[in-house]
Amino acid sequence: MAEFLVVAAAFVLLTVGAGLVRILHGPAEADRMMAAQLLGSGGIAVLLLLAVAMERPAAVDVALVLALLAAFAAVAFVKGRSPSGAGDPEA
Amino acid sequence: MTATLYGLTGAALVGIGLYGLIVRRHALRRLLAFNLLGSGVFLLFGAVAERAGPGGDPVPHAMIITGIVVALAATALGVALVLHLARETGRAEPDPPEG
Amino acid sequence: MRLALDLFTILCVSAGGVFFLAATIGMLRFPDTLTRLHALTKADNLGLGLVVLGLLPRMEGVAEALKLVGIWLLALLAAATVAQLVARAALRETAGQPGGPPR
Amino acid sequence: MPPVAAPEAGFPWIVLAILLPLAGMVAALPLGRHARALALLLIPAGLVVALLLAAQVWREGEVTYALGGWTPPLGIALRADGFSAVMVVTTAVVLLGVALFAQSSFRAPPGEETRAALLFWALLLGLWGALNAAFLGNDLFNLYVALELLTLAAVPMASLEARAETLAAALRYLFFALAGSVLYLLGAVLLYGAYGTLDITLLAERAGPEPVTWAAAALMTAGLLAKTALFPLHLWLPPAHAGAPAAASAVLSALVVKASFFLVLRLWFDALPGVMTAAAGQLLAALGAGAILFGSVLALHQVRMKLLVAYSTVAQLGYLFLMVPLAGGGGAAQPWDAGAWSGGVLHAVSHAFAKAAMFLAAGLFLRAAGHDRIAELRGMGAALPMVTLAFGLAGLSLLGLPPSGGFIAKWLLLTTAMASGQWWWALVMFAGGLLAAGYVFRALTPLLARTETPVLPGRPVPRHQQWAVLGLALCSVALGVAPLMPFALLQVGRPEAAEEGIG
Amino acid sequence: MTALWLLDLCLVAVILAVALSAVAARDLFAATVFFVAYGLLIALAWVRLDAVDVALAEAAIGAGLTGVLLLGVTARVHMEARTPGPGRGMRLAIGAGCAAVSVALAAAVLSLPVPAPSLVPAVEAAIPATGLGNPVTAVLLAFRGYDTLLETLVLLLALLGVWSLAPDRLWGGRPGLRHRARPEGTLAWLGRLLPPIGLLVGVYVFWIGSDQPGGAFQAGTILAAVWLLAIMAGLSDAPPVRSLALRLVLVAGPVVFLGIGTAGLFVAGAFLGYPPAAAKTLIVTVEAALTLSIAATLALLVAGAPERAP
Repeated sequence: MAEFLVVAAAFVLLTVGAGLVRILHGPAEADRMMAAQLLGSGGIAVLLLLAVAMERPAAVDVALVLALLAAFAAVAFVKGRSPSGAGDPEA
Repeated sequence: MTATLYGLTGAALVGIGLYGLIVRRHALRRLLAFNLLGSGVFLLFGAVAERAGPGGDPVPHAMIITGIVVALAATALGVALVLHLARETGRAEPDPPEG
Repeated sequence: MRLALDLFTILCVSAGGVFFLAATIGMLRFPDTLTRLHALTKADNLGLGLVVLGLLPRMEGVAEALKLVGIWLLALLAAATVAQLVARAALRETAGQPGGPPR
Repeated sequence: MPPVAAPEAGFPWIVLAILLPLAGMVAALPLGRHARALALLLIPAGLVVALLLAAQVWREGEVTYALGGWTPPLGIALRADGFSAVMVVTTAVVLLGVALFAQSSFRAPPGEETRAALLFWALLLGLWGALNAAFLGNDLFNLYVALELLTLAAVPMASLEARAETLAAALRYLFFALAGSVLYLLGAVLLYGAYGTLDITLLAERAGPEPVTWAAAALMTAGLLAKTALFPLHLWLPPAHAGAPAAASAVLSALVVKASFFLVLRLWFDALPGVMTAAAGQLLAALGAGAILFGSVLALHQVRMKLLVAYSTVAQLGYLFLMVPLAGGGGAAQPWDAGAWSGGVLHAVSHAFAKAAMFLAAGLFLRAAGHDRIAELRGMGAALPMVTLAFGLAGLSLLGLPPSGGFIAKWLLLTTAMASGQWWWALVMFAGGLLAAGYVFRALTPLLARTETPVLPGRPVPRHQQWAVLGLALCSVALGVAPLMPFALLQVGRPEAAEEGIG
Repeated sequence: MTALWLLDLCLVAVILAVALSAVAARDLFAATVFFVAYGLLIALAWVRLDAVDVALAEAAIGAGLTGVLLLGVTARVHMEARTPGPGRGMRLAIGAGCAAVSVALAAAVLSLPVPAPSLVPAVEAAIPATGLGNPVTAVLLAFRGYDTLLETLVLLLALLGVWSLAPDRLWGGRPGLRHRARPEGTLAWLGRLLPPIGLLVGVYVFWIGSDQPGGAFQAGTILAAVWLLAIMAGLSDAPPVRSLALRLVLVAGPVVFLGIGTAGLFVAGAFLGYPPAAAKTLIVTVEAALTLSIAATLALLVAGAPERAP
């Protein structure tokens, strides 16, 4: 079973890793941002799979932190693009 | 085996970071490169710790945490300097215009 | 019983992997920023959800299992808000360009 | 391993020497406008602690202290030998001079807190603590943290005036310093991987001449050289040091660059003795020679006084590295090692006093004249005779003319170069002395020029500032008159075999 | 297990590709996003290297702070470097030099001795005296507590350095700009929902730190991140730097650490020593104060220099 979970983790990692090509191509900054966002979700999945496969329950906590902070980079990004860098991004 | 693989990755990252730090002119790019370089060093240290056996050597782990936090502090100071330099001069490069 | 459990995990995790693949393909192949965004958030949340579902029976206690569900909920929350916010940013970024979002 | 109580009976002055400034830095923030008073209280106290530590080293020999009672390799040890004691005392004396100088320039109006006043004193205390931590640490990783502490105190000091050019200079300084620490850390990582410890004393027992050790030593040395601004990694120094307020320049140029130089010697002579090859020592000295010649020539061409003084730092740092092959870096112990060691360290100390005096003097000329263009400072000598005298006395030390600490230092290096048959370094020193004469006189000539009408300072220059400058310059001269005590102290912790070579 | 090898190879390949792209990408923004992705991947690598404590720190810093710090600033500075970098030939030469450094390091890694020297036995022998179960926390707070003390001072000095860039007339004012968001909008909603959860996670990570991976640095980083989120959502504001309360929070960790360390001089025979009976209580006390100070310091480091008049 552990073998399967690890292979699944490798598959997810390679898949979302391939998605990072979007960061290079863009064209919109939003596109680049979303590729990193996908990597975040994939990274959480990989961590959970590894936590079970390697029997490291503490790795779940790493996934928890990543999930908690998953939105932060994107929030900083939209904030940076809002008027004067501090205004309402939904205006 | 795992330790060696990540150790070699760390070695490669050091080269990549060093290249960026020397070649790039934009200060933010240099800060990114510095962080890559530092992260390569930490990874190498992690590989050294992992060689100690299952669970790894906790002493390097503690040192790496210290190093990561120090690098963050230095990056924050660097970013603040870049921001103010850009505000004063409109440029984000510390080098004189002719290079 | 164990076999059934293993089968459940394998099925869920594999399905989750397929959704991650779908999300990536969508992000790489779809024609414009907004559709890419749409495909991405839907697919990767389902992917993570299925992985979590497949791993749930393997957790050691209820607390651990709840933590896993919590992680998925947090990821859902992040994805939903990020999609909202980034979509607006994308609209603003491409607004000045005639002919819709660039390729 | 249960916690072991620290073995020594004496009072832990070594801990207090680090603690006092760092606790002061922490307290400065909530104290706000009282930070200056706190610093002015702590610096003399710190000098007393430094002297007591030096006395302890003098009486009892090397002092070590296992922090928390955890002995190395698990814990971290502090260690003070003669060299560290001398550097700690030097630091305290220079800081006392700088503090006397700065107490009126970084002073907030009563009841108010200003940015520059609070931050100058807080950064100064932090910088002082970092220096002492670097001089007294005996663990290579801990020294990395101390170096970062030093960098993060020094860089804001350099940009305290926050003008565009000082911001750019500070940013470049930051990049060099960060790259330097990372390379240093990389070498330390390799040493840990090879020997399982970063304690300097234990490494000296365990490390052998192997490729891993060479790689580590090369990386660490390169990193430290970047922080010391040794030619050809000196580009960051002149703008950073010249752009800072005078009191900050003095500290940066006199002390901060010495910390990484100190660690080069720690690494080569204490942590990895017998690992360095003779060729490596010659290479280091060759870079030093490059610094002497190149830095001096550039100093000769400067139009502004502060830049001239800064380039002279680049040159004078070169001498420090000449001592490496002369003091037996990469070879068997020789009778002249002790002489070269004393000469090198004495140079570091006398340059600290001289350079602090020169930067402060340059700052006063700048204040009095409103600019520091050398050619237009004509007649300033008559207006500020004490400051000009101090500048000249400090210049003596840079030239290596008697009576001055610089003279004894250079003479010791010169004689050991001849004794060891490395006459080419003697030639470099000779040429460096001539060039130094050139740039010191170039700065002095307009100051001493007689003008038709007496020049009056545009802004009054407080007496106490002039006294601080003169005091520091006199320290560098005094070292040439009474050098015997430091000589014997310096040998504490050095290999016994080398002692007979003094004199 | 060969499957793990496969995973390691994939992970290493993606890490190297992302690092190369972060250096090579033309666009500054793309390079920054690559770097954010890189931080995430490195957290995975730490799990594979059995360093979950480091993985937690890297995850919190990489996902929470570095992203906010760097992405926030890309919008505020010029994107392009105006000075030309070194020419093609020079770049090749530099690249060759850097590759040589990597090769030499790789050779050094391969030549490290077997069995590897380590301090694992020393830590195992000494950890009972601390009462802790997590060896990394024992190293950080007890065996090498002096490093940690200096590190907290590094953070404090960095913050002073950032503040030193404020114009004189704005000294004492609030850092950064006042952030705004529509009260009923998505961002404000997120800003109200996440901080309580983050507080919970932060306290949890701090609390388990004495026996499991976690501790003051990880917890402090998480708390800093959620505070920054509340600031960006316009729900909270950075306090003015002249505030005495703020300054006391900033120095609380170092002060408590220094105080207990000095007390060790008298009760445990050495500076930074703990009497074994009270070791765990004292360490947790120091950690609690450190968590608070680290959280405040890191958040303000990201917030930047004072930009609004007091």
